[in-house]
Amino acid sequence: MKKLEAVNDFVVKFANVNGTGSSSANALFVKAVFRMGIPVSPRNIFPSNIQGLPTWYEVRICEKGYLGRRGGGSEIMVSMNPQSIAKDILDVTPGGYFIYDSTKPLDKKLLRSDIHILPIPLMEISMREYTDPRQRQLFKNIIYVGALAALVDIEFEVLTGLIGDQFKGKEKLIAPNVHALELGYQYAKDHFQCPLGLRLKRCDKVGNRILVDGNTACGLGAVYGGATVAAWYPITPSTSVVDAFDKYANRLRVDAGTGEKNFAIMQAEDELAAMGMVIGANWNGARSFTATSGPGVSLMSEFLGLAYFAEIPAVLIDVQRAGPSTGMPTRTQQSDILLSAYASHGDTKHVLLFPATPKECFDMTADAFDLAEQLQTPIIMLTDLELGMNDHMSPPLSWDDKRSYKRGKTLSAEQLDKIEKFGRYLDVDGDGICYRTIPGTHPSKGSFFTRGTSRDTYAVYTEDGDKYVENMERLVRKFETAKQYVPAPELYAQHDEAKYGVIFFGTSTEAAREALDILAEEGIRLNALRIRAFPFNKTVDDFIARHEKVFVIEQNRDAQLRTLLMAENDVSPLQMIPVLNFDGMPITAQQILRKIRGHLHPATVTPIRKSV
Amino acid sequence: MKKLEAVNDFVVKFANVNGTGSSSANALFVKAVFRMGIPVSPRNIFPSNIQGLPTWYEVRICEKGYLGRRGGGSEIMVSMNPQSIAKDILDVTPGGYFIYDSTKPLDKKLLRSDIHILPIPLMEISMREYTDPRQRQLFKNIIYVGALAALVDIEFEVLTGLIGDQFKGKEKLIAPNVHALELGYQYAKDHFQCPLGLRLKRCDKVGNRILVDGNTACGLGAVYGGATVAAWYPITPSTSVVDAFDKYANRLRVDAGTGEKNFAIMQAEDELAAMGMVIGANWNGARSFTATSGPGVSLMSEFLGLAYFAEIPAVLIDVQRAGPSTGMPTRTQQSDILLSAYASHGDTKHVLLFPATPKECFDMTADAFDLAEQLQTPIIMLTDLELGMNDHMSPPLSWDDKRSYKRGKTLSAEQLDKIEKFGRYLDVDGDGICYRTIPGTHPSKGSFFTRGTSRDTYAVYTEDGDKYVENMERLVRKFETAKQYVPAPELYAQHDEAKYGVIFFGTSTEAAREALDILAEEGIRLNALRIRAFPFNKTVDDFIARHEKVFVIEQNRDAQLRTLLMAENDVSPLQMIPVLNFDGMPITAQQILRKIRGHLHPATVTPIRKSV
Amino acid sequence: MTYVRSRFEHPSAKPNRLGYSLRDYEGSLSTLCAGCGHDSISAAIVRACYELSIEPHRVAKLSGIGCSSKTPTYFLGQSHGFNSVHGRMPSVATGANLANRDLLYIGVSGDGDTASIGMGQFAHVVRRSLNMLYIVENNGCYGLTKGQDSATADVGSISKKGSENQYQPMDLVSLALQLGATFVARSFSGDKEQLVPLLKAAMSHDGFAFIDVISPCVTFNNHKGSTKSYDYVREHLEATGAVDFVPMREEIVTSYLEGTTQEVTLHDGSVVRLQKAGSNHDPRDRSAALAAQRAALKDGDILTGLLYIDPEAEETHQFLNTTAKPLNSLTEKELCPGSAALDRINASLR
Amino acid sequence: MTYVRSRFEHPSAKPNRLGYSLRDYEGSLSTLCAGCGHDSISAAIVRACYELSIEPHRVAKLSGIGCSSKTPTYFLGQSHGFNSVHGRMPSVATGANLANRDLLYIGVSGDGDTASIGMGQFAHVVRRSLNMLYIVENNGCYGLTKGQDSATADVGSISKKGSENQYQPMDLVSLALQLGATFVARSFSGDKEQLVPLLKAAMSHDGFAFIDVISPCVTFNNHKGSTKSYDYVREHLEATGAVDFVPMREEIVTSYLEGTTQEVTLHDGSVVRLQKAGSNHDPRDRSAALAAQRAALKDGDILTGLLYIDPEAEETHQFLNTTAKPLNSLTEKELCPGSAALDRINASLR
Ligand SMILES: Cc1ncc(C[n+]2csc(CCOP(=O)(O)OP(=O)(O)O)c2C)c(N)n1
Ligand SMILES: Cc1ncc(C[n+]2csc(CCOP(=O)(O)OP(=O)(O)O)c2C)c(N)n1
Ligand code: SF4
Ligand code: SF4
Ligand SMILES: [Mg+2]
Ligand SMILES: [Mg+2]
Repeated sequence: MKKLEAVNDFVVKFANVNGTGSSSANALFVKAVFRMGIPVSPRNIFPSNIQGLPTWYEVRICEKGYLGRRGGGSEIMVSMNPQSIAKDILDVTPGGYFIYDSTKPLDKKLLRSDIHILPIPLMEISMREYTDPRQRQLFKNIIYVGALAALVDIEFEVLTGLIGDQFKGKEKLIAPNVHALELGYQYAKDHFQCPLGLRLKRCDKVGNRILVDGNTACGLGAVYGGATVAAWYPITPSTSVVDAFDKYANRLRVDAGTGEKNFAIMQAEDELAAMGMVIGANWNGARSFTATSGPGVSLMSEFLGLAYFAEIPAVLIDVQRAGPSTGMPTRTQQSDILLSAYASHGDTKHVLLFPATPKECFDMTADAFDLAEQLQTPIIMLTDLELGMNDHMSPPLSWDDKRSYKRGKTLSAEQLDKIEKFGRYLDVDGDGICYRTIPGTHPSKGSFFTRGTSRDTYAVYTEDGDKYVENMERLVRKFETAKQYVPAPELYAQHDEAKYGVIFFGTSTEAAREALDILAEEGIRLNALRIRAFPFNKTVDDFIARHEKVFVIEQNRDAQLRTLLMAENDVSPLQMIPVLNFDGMPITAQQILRKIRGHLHPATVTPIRKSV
Repeated sequence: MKKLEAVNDFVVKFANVNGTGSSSANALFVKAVFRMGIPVSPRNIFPSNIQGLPTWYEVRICEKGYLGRRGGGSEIMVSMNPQSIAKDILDVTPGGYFIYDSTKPLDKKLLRSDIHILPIPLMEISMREYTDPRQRQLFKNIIYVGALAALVDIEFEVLTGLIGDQFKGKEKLIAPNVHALELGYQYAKDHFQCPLGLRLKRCDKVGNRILVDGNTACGLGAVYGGATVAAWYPITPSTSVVDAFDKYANRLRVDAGTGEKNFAIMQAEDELAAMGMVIGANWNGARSFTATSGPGVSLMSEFLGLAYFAEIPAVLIDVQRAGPSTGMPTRTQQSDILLSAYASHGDTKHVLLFPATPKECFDMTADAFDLAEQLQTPIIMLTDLELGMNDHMSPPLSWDDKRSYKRGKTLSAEQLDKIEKFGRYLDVDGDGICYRTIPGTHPSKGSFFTRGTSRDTYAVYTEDGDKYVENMERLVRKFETAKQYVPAPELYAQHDEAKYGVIFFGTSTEAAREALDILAEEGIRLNALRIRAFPFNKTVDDFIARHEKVFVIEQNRDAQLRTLLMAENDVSPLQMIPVLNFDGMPITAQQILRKIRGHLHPATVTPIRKSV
Repeated sequence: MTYVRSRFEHPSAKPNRLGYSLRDYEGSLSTLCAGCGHDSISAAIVRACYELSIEPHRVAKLSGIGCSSKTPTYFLGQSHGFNSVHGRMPSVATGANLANRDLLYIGVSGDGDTASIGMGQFAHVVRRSLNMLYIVENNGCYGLTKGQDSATADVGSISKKGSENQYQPMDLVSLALQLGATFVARSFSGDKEQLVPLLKAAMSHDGFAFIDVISPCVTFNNHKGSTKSYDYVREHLEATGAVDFVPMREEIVTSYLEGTTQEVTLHDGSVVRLQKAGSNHDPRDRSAALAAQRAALKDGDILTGLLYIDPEAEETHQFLNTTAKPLNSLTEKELCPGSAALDRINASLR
Repeated sequence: MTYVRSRFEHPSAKPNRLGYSLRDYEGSLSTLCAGCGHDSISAAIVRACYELSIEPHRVAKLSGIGCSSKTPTYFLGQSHGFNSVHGRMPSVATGANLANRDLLYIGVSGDGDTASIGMGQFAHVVRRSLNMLYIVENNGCYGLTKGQDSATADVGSISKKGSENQYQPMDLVSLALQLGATFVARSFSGDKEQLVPLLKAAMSHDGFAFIDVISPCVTFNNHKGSTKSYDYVREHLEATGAVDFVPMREEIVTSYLEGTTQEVTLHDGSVVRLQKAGSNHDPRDRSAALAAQRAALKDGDILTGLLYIDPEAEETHQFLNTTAKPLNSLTEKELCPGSAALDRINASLR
């Protein structure tokens, strides 16, 4: 039978039961690959449930360094879940390997002749070795990692090294874990011909990169960006943003002597309250943020309109999940774009940021606080479950110690003393951004009344149409100004002859890069641009103008970014071809290729129902 | 000095103090003009406050029958408010008339030589005649109506007739009111040369039309449309919708014998709850609606997404006001379009209706209940303060007694008996609309679990990407189907040679009609289309395609309908020229003309700050 | 995920008065954690409906979002259910009830769903005294989002992460009493002998019936230091006295000693019998109930059982004076005033 | 619109300890209806701040939406104010307070703003015992939207339109007590002798201070049949006894007869002195306060005065253990851990 051969280029999938502690074992495997200098990208595919349902961990190993989801079947399946075994065995690519716990016999009907079945009596081994039921459960997982080490040739000392790091402080746990690894390793050596055709080989493609999830990076970005008030309400997949802020703030922001905290975290009663707190804190001069997901953004709509109109800074991190409504809470999507751009009634527009890597999650979160205070408006960062909850190889996080926080046009008592008459909504500089004051700054100057109703340049309530229009047009001016402040788009290799351009953003980036390289190898050269923020600046206009047609890659049904490009930059819809995937799984290079090829040579298109 | 001359074509403006009972007197004047067969359109310009602030009542009299706001100054100003007198006197067109209460002398500094000042000691007269302070206040208003009758030649018996109708049942109030009218009439006759150059003359341009506000018509539409559950939360300018439903339901829907009601009105604790109740009631088979304004729609966003995804009928009447946030609560705008079309996170789209007259408010409200049940989705009607809270001349309301309610695909117990296996989300007919069941219908068949999470065609929870996509694509199909159900656009005189088209909707209609006529007189012929619903059907595509350029007339800052046309119908932005007014006052023909002319002969454009 | 079916099920389950067996009241397999208190409550609901011989299709199940709010899928599979959005079940239930006053409405919520995001709607559905049974499956935490403290967490209770809650708990029982609920009880998922009769009494109550059931979260809030763990709750239970529900149809068999019991007769003639116990108070006295509850909280006791009942309670439809026929059954005939009436209205507008 | 300035103003107003005159505490002209109770409350706030010699710019005024919520424009013109959105003032106040613990936060709301749309946020700001003064200007209706019943309207109260309210009222005082507010009082806009000292005591209280002030809406709810009209309220007033507030600085001059008064000393050493009256209870006893309030409601009495105070109250910042310096005053120096720490974190992620 066919036997797959590959070095540093295959997919391993772990099928586990939710809540059985398999995740740390799987992470151990990934970290080992990572430490062998081999690019790796793991993905958790988990249910919206706490315990007992099937969950998968899909690990792509790719020396070429493509970190997007590859799609297709898996070359190696580690099947630890009787519930899903039938489905899982079908997922294996012909010639691939199916590892399962042979403590219970495998149902003959499930057998496939075109793949290699590798039985390992995991539970049996672990029952033999351990007495405590919890340990039996946990070590069973470590044992299969040991077996994999032998099967795909993981350097054993890398694994033991990882165990060492993991249990610093709890040294007595090291030995039993290493033992468990050896049990698996030994069993594989004894029963199978190791290594398999699919194997790992140390290389140097990782560099100084780190392995971290986007939400952790956001939390850290908030710590470094000077956030002092975090108000939130738990919701998947955003919860770990505030968890990370909590963890690192407690580590880095607590007075060693007094134990007093230089930050406040408030779990609100709901998302409306969370956004209200963020607005109240920013109004009062503290950098404050919240993190949520789609349903939360919907609930924050009214408050977002208030912050836009009353011009109060606010930072909102939306870790997007598959909507509408409760939708698929544990699947990924980029489908809150229109809601976020236009949130709230009346004429409103909000600044959006689109991070693509954990490093950008860190940088953009920190930047968001500067932007919010400079532009005096809400900044909404649109990340997603794929970026936020999965580990990604990312450039290391960095901070310039000379950097100081940009607090925008905020008047001090001294400045107020110099001012004749303070007008909160006076456009002194012509950039649409006015000067604000923080409560308590000055005994007799600079106080004003903040409101969601229309008011004149001195913040006095008015129903005068002219004054209202003047103010609304200034807000448009401010939004124009914002284009110079927000992160510029990233341009990729530009070929003068290219008729087609490709636009993508956020977590479509890796898949898009891969697709473009493949096309380039076929001699099809496309120009590419990655959008990093809204409002879009001139570079985006020029890029689109330069091309006959532009493919816009998104992970939603309605091509929301494309709509935004039309609405805001007067681009013709006919010029923009949507490339979409919205099944809740991260988009793949193959999906992108199929769509682009289909357009380039319509002949060869085969109508697709959906993703590989 | 110049003396304005005009018959049945001028503007009278009343400047009153909020909460002094002037409105009924002003309405009396308008009704009199109306009964003289002369087209009239009154507008209340009131503050967001209960008592004491300036309020204006602007009455346009126009034999030609243009009912939109004319704009410009007023030919006759009835100045009853010392607070605003300085502003009001400036509002008078040169050669026009300024009527004021001369009980207190007029500040000499305010005098203008280019207008006619008509002093009437109103308070003095009323003090002399009446003792009760409340009466003095009220009759003072009636007295100036009497004076106007003499000045502009209102048929006195029309006025007495109106008084008679108004006080049916309270006959003893008739005499004093008529007396008050006579006092004013006599005073004017004695002191001024009556009638003025500006006068009324009975004609026959009213026909069988009625004078009613849009909100009342909506309330009636809900009664006739079979609404049984109204859930709402008070907010200007939508409150009178439910007030009207309440009034007429109590008149027409109460069992004479038992006094039991065939309807339930629930004042909710907020808009989230109101929409929740509407969804619960519709889910349970009752026709239910709510009415609100912008802030309420923002708060309903999450629930609207649930109704879209779980496919539950709902009727929402959004009486738009000037946003963003609390904005100008007593001014008009059409600025909730994008919010309403895409309300909620994830990929969502909602059906919108755009009424332009009270009759359409009635018809579309009634239709909305059919549409909601046929399409199993929320129907959002976008009316506004101008249409909802002002009286308009409208074709009479009509109802076909043979009409029966279209309940859509709802299965009865009998039908369920015939069905093999019921699948709530099975697209049996291929139109994207599935069959639903109402709780309690059948002892053993048809029950299912409604949820906002993804589910298969049998309403069973699933996280399967293919099933999710299949469902989302069906919803797109359903939205396509909707195009055949929603009210078709209205086409106006079509000239084959016309290069330009004009698109408008809702309360821009009258002003647009007027502008088009004026252009036609100048020999500039434009084709026009009035949008009545979203999704837009083919007629709209064709209309736009037929023209080089299309002017899109809207009352918001960001040209929201234009955005929707691009996003949904792939129209090029460059083909659509925004014609906007968003100062909170209804758009005028002059504002439209200025913009269109400016485009047709760019030479002659004078840059404008804003409306006449 | 509990592979075993509801603990109460045994083949012996004979058909009830309507011929339905216990199984007819069950739902699909639970996907909750093995041992989750919520599953026991689902089982108790199944049992109560079975014993009351309720027609499954005449019940509507409503919930918000959370592990607790998932449970309506796990009972009464032949009833329509509505898993709405987080914290908003009360409004959806209100609309549903207005549409059809003839069904039995069972609302299931969690402490997060009700005491945090749902506090406003909870307070108002109580105020309207909607005719429904409102169950809070109270585990003092947000189970589905992995165990954060909820607003019912007690001061000093230690979360699984080890942090100590600082904020005073919202006692939903006291609040329901304060807000005027006409049937208020607290129970424990581990005590089916008490829970089943309480549910039966609540389902038979015309008006707003509230039951706060302490229901331990075995995964995130069942550890030492938690005041919502099985152990802690068992140690601090204090019952107001056994509850016994006697449907109108059955005549009373078991006899009690003079003066040891107290009986409350409901609209439909069925009887709630309470056995007197130490801490007993008159369940018709709201002030006494509030006082008893405050006293128990002071002593750190968990007072369970029927705390208050108003057998004469009025409900929303009486306030609104709506017709006896379900509004959702009315047709054009009853609802549309017709063109003649409209012409009269037109005339009045000229 | 009240053309006259706050009733309390008279030229005699001499500068206070800080040299501010009464006028320094006033705001812009009120646009409320002449005679609206809310204007009297604004005047009382002006007076209280003046007498306490509070620095105007160290006060932050917050409100929701409504006639009542407009009033912050009409007092303390030299303080920053925030007229937020309907029912959400508590969350905005919470954020503001977290940002700077050193200002005095005065929240003004209405019965609609708090008891209807704001019920959830109200309950939770109480639960967190945020250090603020929360005033509800309670007129039993929605003034700004023309007089619909609010959730505090009493059963049987007749609206201006003539309809009779069916739903039980939410008694915000009882709820605040139930939810753990550490300072709870009720007063009447017409009784400045009581209101001013109450406000002063509340402003001096560290923790959540709640005052529900019955404040008649002369335009929509001051007619016969309304239970929130000036006449009705005056007829049903029942005071817990006069309140007297003595700031720490002033020593106590007026002497009272033995046993006729009761004194509570606050954090800052100032003293709240209550003169005993008939219906008196120990204001440190929450249960007694709840009972007294229930009793009053039963008898249809409106119990005013200081109902409860906990002089040892703790507030949010203590729960959170935040630094004594206002968070909004911290800079990069205190807030940014710097690159070295980040490198260590990077290392831990390899
Ligand atoms: C608007 C919104 N915010 C947040 C969430 C995330 N969420 C799901 S369940 C839940 C809390 C559930 O707690 P509880 O009601 O106590 O139920 P339990 O899981 O403890 O039974 C939260 C916050 C959501 N689904 N919707
Ligand atoms: C979200 C939202 N819903 C509704 C309104 C309309 N509204 C303005 S004030 C108000 C009620 C005010 O009542 P209350 O708080 O008692 O203040 P009062 O005017 O009686 O002093 C309402 C419903 C609004 N502004 N925002
Ligand atoms: S997480 Fe807790 S509440 Fe949720 S199912 Fe598991 S045990 Fe029950
Ligand atoms: S309407 Fe009522 S509450 Fe509002 S200002 Fe007038 S009197 Fe006061
Ligand atoms: Mg819970
Ligand atoms: Mg009020």
